[in-house]
Amino acid sequence: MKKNHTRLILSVAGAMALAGCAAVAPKPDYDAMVNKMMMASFRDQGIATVDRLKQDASNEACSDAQGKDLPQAKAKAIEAENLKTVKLPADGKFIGDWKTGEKLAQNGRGMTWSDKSADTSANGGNCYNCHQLSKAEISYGTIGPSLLNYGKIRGVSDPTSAAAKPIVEYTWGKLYNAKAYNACSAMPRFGHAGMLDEKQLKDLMALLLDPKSPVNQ
Amino acid sequence: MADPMRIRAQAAGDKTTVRVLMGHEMETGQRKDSAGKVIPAWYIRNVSAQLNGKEVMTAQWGPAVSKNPFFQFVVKGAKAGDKVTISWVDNKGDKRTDEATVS
Amino acid sequence: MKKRLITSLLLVACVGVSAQTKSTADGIAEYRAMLADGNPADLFEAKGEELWKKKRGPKNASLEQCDLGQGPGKVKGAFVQLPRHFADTNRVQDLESRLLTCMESLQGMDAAAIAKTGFGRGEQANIESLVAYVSAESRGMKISLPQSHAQEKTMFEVGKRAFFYRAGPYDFSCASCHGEDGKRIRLQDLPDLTKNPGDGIGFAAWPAYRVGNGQLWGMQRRLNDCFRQQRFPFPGYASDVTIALGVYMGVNAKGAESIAPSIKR
Amino acid sequence: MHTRRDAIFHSAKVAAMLASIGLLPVAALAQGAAYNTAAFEAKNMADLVKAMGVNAPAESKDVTVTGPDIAENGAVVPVGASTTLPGVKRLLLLVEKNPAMLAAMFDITDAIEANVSTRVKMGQSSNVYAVALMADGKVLFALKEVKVTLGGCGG
Repeated sequence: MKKNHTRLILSVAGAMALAGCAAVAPKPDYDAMVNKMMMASFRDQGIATVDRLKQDASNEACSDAQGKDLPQAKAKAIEAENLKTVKLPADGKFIGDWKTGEKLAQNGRGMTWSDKSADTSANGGNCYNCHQLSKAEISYGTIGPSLLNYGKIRGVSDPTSAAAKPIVEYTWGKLYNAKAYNACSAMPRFGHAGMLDEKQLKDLMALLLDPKSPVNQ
Repeated sequence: MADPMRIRAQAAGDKTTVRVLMGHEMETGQRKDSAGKVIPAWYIRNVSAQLNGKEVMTAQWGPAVSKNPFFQFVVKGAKAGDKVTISWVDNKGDKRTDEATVS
Repeated sequence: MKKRLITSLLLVACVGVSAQTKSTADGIAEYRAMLADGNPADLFEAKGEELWKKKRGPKNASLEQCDLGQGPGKVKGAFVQLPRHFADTNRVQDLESRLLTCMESLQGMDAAAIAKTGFGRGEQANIESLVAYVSAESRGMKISLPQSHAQEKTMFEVGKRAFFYRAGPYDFSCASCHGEDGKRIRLQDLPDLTKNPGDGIGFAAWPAYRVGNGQLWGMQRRLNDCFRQQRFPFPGYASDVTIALGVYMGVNAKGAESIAPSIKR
Repeated sequence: MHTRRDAIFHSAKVAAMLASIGLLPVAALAQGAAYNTAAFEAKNMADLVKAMGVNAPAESKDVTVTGPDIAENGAVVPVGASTTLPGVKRLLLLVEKNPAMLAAMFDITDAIEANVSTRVKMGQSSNVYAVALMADGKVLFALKEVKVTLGGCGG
């Protein structure tokens, strides 16, 4: 957002006028224009307020990259910053109830201006929107990789065992803040952004890692 | 007043396929508005089709027919230039009649 | 129309033969083919034509003299060149913002008040029929947005940046869903809008009739719901970001055949 | 003396009478047109058969039900009923798991083919039936399962 402020000096209209006489003017600052335009075009509606347009360093860098890979050093720095935000469960228990997790995974609601509350209890995990998870659900998205047999493929027979610890912690981190492992991941940062609480994350962990979960059948 | 229907009647040999689109809410009476109030049922109940003024089909519909209803049937022995007339009446007594020429 | 009908019948026939090994994608394709013939957008199209020609508003005038970019009163072919720059307003306008201009200048209506009206209510409902009519008058034509005016080029550049602008609680941008080929949400295919996704796909398929709610959606409402699902704040009707995105997607779709108004889930 | 109320009552009675003997002209298709409310409220096949006053249905390969295997949206599911058998009086389209089973019923005359289609709402995946009421009193049906998927972002 700091960058936004310095960029906002040029108004969209002013910059467009400059663009109109390009022969004498320098190349228009499109980045400044887009920031100004975003702020001018949106308004608050319900829980969706315009402060949502603020970008943190990760989002700003990934926006500017326009779909291309970030330079490796930049990506590593962003990942390190995001990894610092990951909070492991206070009681050291990672695995909840896969049945509740499945319901959360199916639920694509939450955080829109038509949702009444931004409370975690109003939010779904949105998982099936982007991932295949169980054989039974044929209506799944493909923006993210298939997670079918997620735990089984990774050899998790007891997610509470010491052997499973690395994969359990990685999975928790991925759900909590996906940008900790992939700077420009398309996946929301469910824990970091406060959209899912610890209990909900544990239930999703169970869905992915519990050998009895439909994901691992 | 209700919007006009779109009726297409295309002859192929001795069979004419009639396709009808109607503008109607087809409200089931089971939905609630944002304030939690039940939206009253409002749907087409009776449909009738005529070929050159002679009735060839009638239908009764429930609220399960989709919004902006589409239906299709095949008339025997109609030819280009014949008139197909469709009428409907809904549960509030609102009605509409439109005509198309077989092509 | 006839061509569409034949392909849809063929699709049904082919799918029918291999019924036993049918995949989910085939099943969905079959469903869509069954709906293609008999698109309720026709109802909106007819109503829109009537509204276009009807004398309305404080000035009791029709929209027949509205200039959609091809000169006053020329509707055919206008849609596939929008959004574009208009000299009289000195703005780049999409179909809906241009209709607002005409409703105000020709009919004496209050454009700002209409822009604030909720979708599907009052004059907004009429605009939905009007966009169905105007877009249908370019059905089968190829998308070809002008890029000769400096403002049109600027709108493309800022539209591109807006397309990749990540923000909100989910960190989504338009590109999160529409930046790659072959992706889907649940079972819905997501066109890659950073390039020409093909005839009648993406930009070339809107306005469209939504079977889920029986509404006719113009590009403004389509973008509005994208931003809602993106967990963004509310984009103003005909605001710069919506026009800029229209220019970006439209220029990318150059050469694609417009099938609007189409039918969508 | 005829009051206005009497006149309306009278015309409704006439329309009902005409309808009962199949003589209802299109122009009179109004409040008086036949509508089997009980049939459209039936929750299951037994109730429907009772409301219609017909025989119990039997499955028949001569009746065809059309519909997609998967519907992308339950609000609009294209379905059709047809039969090659002669002597069809009525074709019905039913959705087993809807709050009321009967979606639409078409009276078939000799002037049209026994082949109709429309689009119906489905609250969930369900069997869809095409039922043919025959002149000889037989009630024949075909059924197919239509899966309704959850679409979009779900928000």
